[in-house]
Amino acid sequence: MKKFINKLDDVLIESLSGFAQAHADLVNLSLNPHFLSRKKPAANKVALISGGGSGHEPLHAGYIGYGMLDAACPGHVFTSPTPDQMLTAAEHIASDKGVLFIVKNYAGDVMNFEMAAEMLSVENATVYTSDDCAVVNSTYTEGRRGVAGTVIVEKCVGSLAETGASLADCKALGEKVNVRTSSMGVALTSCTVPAAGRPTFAIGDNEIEMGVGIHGEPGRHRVKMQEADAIVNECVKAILADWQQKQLCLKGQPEALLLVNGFGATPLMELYLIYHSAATLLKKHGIAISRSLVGNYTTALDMAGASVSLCLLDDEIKHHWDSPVHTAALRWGC
Amino acid sequence: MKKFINKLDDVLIESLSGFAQAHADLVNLSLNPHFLSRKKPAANKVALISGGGSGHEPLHAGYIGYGMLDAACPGHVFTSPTPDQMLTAAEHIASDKGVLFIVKNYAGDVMNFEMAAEMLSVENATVYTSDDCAVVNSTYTEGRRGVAGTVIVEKCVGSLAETGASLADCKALGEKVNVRTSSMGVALTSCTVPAAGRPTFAIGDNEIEMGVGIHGEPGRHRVKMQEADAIVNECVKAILADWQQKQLCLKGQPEALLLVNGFGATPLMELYLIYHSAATLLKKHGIAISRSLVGNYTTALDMAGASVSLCLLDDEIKHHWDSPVHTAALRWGC
Amino acid sequence: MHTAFLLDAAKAVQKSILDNEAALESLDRAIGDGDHYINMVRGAQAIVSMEDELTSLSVALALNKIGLKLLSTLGGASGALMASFFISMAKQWPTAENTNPLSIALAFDAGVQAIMLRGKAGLGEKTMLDVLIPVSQQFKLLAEKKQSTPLICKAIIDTADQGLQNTRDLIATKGRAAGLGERAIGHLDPGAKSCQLIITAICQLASHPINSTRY
Amino acid sequence: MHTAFLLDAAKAVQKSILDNEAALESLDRAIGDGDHYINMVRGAQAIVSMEDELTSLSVALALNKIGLKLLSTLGGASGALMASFFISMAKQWPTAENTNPLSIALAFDAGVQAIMLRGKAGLGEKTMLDVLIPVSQQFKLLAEKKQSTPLICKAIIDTADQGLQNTRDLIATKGRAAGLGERAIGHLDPGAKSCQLIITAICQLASHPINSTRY
Ligand SMILES: Nc1ncnc2c1ncn2[C@@H]1O[C@H](COP(=O)(O)OP(=O)(O)O)[C@@H](O)[C@H]1O
Ligand SMILES: Nc1ncnc2c1ncn2[C@@H]1O[C@H](COP(=O)(O)OP(=O)(O)O)[C@@H](O)[C@H]1O
Ligand SMILES: [Mg+2]
Ligand SMILES: [Mg+2]
Ligand SMILES: [Mg+2]
Ligand SMILES: [Mg+2]
Repeated sequence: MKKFINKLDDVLIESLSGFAQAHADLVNLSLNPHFLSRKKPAANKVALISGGGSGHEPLHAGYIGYGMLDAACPGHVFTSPTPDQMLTAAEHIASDKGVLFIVKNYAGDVMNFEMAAEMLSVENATVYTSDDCAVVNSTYTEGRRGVAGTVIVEKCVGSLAETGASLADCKALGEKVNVRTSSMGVALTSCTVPAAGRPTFAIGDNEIEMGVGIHGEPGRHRVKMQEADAIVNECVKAILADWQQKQLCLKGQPEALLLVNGFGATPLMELYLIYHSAATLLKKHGIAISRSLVGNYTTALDMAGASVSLCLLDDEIKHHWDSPVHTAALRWGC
Repeated sequence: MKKFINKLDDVLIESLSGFAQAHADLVNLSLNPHFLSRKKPAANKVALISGGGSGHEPLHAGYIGYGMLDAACPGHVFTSPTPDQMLTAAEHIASDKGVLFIVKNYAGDVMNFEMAAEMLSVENATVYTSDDCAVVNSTYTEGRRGVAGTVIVEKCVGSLAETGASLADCKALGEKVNVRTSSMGVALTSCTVPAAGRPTFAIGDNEIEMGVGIHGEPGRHRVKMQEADAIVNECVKAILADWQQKQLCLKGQPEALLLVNGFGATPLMELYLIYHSAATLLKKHGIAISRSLVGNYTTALDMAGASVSLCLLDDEIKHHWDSPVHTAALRWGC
Repeated sequence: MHTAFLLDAAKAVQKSILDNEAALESLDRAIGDGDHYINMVRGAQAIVSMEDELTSLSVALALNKIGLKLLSTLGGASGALMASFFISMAKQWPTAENTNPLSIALAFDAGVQAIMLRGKAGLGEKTMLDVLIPVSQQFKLLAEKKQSTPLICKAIIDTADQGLQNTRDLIATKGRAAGLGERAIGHLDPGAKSCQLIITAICQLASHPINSTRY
Repeated sequence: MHTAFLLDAAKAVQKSILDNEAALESLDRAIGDGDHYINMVRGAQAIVSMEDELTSLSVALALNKIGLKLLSTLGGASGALMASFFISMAKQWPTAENTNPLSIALAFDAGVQAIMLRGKAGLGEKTMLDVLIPVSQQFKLLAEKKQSTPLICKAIIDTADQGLQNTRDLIATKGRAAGLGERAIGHLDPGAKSCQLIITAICQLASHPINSTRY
């Protein structure tokens, strides 16, 4: 394992400090318990708090700022944060509009956020993201993971919250965006958790893991390396099958947001090639791609691989996607 | 080699097409010869054209747009573009204010841009970037490479050009920013050129290449893997020694822009850790970091590694760095 | 039982976890995200380093402190669950005069119930509960039958091991492995493995003849 | 000399480059950026595929076409330089009646001069010029002495090889390897290697007895 680190125990705090220094205009870092919050807390709006294990950067701290999150609680690498982090963050930033937690659907995150929510005296609600359609049997809701689609949820709800909307409305929009978003990922290599010091999974020089999770969890199956078009085709098919299963109405010419997300070690050149492949396929399926995002937005440490996310748009979601946002990792319109 | 590609011959065109589709609001892709240019060409300004071998994405196409480049000419992977690309791009977008080429200082790029410049009837000039201080003996100007500092040059000159400034003034600012910027990189792994199919250089599990170039060219020396602080310390020392050699005045409290650039396979978490390490060191050296950029801005395909760039600021450079920019890879203020 | 036993137990558990690095790590790498060993080490370390503040406390207060500490240091699924276990067990912990195998078994069971509640899980879902539920039942049963501590400990160790082995052929329906379907089959559950290690370490300590007099 | 020879030469060069993949590639990986082999293959392929449009042209026009084609397909340092070589050589190419070894040698030299001008480089800088300059000198000298074509070809092959070998111990002061300082020592220059291969392939073709009648 070759990584830019000093002591294993300091990886997280040094990285967070670097982030907070580099974006001192946007965020504040609080320690013990650790959380990051907006430099200029917005009053009179629902406070959006997300968080999760570290190693998915820029998720979530990179999305703190105007039009998106109010705070983020980073856990250790791939380990959910602890309830005191969410509790303290919420108490720090909450207005009387309440707090909305945005939580990726993993047992650890769910339970730790749940405990924080139970302890919190401020009115609060939670949106669980579960866009990963790699897990075939969706009756096991536990197994349906929140992955890159979380960024779309955070962006849209962030926009709505900025208008002073109610907690219930924010939660409803978050759930709507989540349902309309499906994602599927593929790994070319494993990631390496720094403290573990070696790859999470072994994978052959000519193998790929279809449907991998953003922690290197095994996916649908292990297959031979293929052409990009074949890989993307499997992802797109899985996504469209998932849309069908979710009974998303695809009448007329559906409009979608296409997010091609790198897992950390895949160069932009390949991500754009994937985008080209996915957009070409989707066009054939009659879907119009009217919004796009390509880059490393929900990573898995140093994993080589990528995921494709597709969000079925409507006017409301488009409006909130397009509205101004000013964070470390997403910025437009201001 | 596992990469998201279809046919080797199509890598470039598919990736460019994906880029152009994903950023259809910003850029146009022209083929045969290949170049990308602004969707809405700005009239009555110096046209800024850059380009170079592909594999460094988002450099340069990712910097096309308001406040930065007017066009970019992508060559094959790690191979400079050909003169007809620059010529056609220039003829396509030039106003009578003339054309400024921004060229990374590599023999291939220099000669191909030079030939284009000779053939071009429009008034033109060229800024060569050469911020890489890994090459110790700077009397060999050929050896002094243009690396991540190129982004800073493109941003600042782009801002100035937007004001209608003259070709001479744009060139002067580009050269000023270039002189005031020094960079030093380090590789943990090699990159793999798709068509070559195997790593450009062999490197041990416990070795790193200090001073590596953005094409995987060997650097200063091969050393044992070290703590991040030690690696960053060598980079910072090299940069400050270079500043001294360039006789940059460091009286008072110098203010600088710190760019921590990933080479493609290094996660953001580690880049921020490097930022923290560099910022801490620079503070000890009495340098105030007042502008920051952390991310993959000048990559080397799938190389794991990073570079540190430091630009000595003054009011003019700060103004042009801060001014609005709207490109695929850099956006603020609009 | 005294708080001193708790601290010795914590050290024994820590040693057992450190000794089983390879096993714990490889299990969570196989069907999880590879952090379970690190989480367990961090948790054990946190408890052991509380020695000074714990020694003067009653067992119940110490258990509660441990739970709160785990809650804020562990993270992950196992963090929320194990913290809940300790906090709930502490609430049910018998007073000094009422301390006996059965009252301890009931407190233990309260902890296990808390895990079930928090994790919305039961037996056969390929989690730590596949060790904890049978152990708790066995513990209560033997304590009700007034069996000797060494005998109870031995039986619990066997039950824990059996529960652990049972996870091998299960499909997971809770936790991170729930996405794997058939691919989880053939792997032990990491959380079950660490519970088995913890229970075994504590039971070995408790059944050791020397301890009946020491604590 | 006829254009037909050019086309056969192009095919011979292409074959030689393909046959030397490992050597060309590893050299540019060692002291460059690893693309030189690919660039050369692309260039050779481009020329060979021009067969139809070239056959009907004079040698001079064909050489110019080749130069322009290389200019727009090769890229990289070698692209600009080799294109300049062909374009300048084409300008100096003798008319059919004036074609003899010396007039060809002078045209070749004009090409080499163009490379020196474009690359601002000379002998001893660890580039393709370490092959091209001595070859050009040798070519002119032997042609002035009116040596036979086979003898000239043989001498040129030796000179090219010697020039190539000389690059091994040089520090580069031009091109991508110029940043390497001492670390470039011990490696042949990739551009010098491909020039040596090209020259050798063409000379072997030209000196083959069958060709004196065929072209
Ligand atoms: N809902 C649940 N109920 C009981 N145990 C669970 C549940 N979810 C997860 N676990 C246990 O937690 C273990 C994983 O712990 P750990 O790796 O530390 O956390 P994470 O899964 O968050 O990375 C699993 O092996 C399983 O035994
Ligand atoms: N200034 C120069 N003069 C002559 N030859 C040069 C010069 N610069 C580079 N070369 C030649 O070009 C070769 C490299 O070609 P290639 O790998 O195709 O291009 P690049 O260096 O742009 O990747 C070098 O080995 C060297 O022989
Ligand atoms: Mg975890
Ligand atoms: Mg090159
Ligand atoms: Mg785990
Ligand atoms: Mg090269």
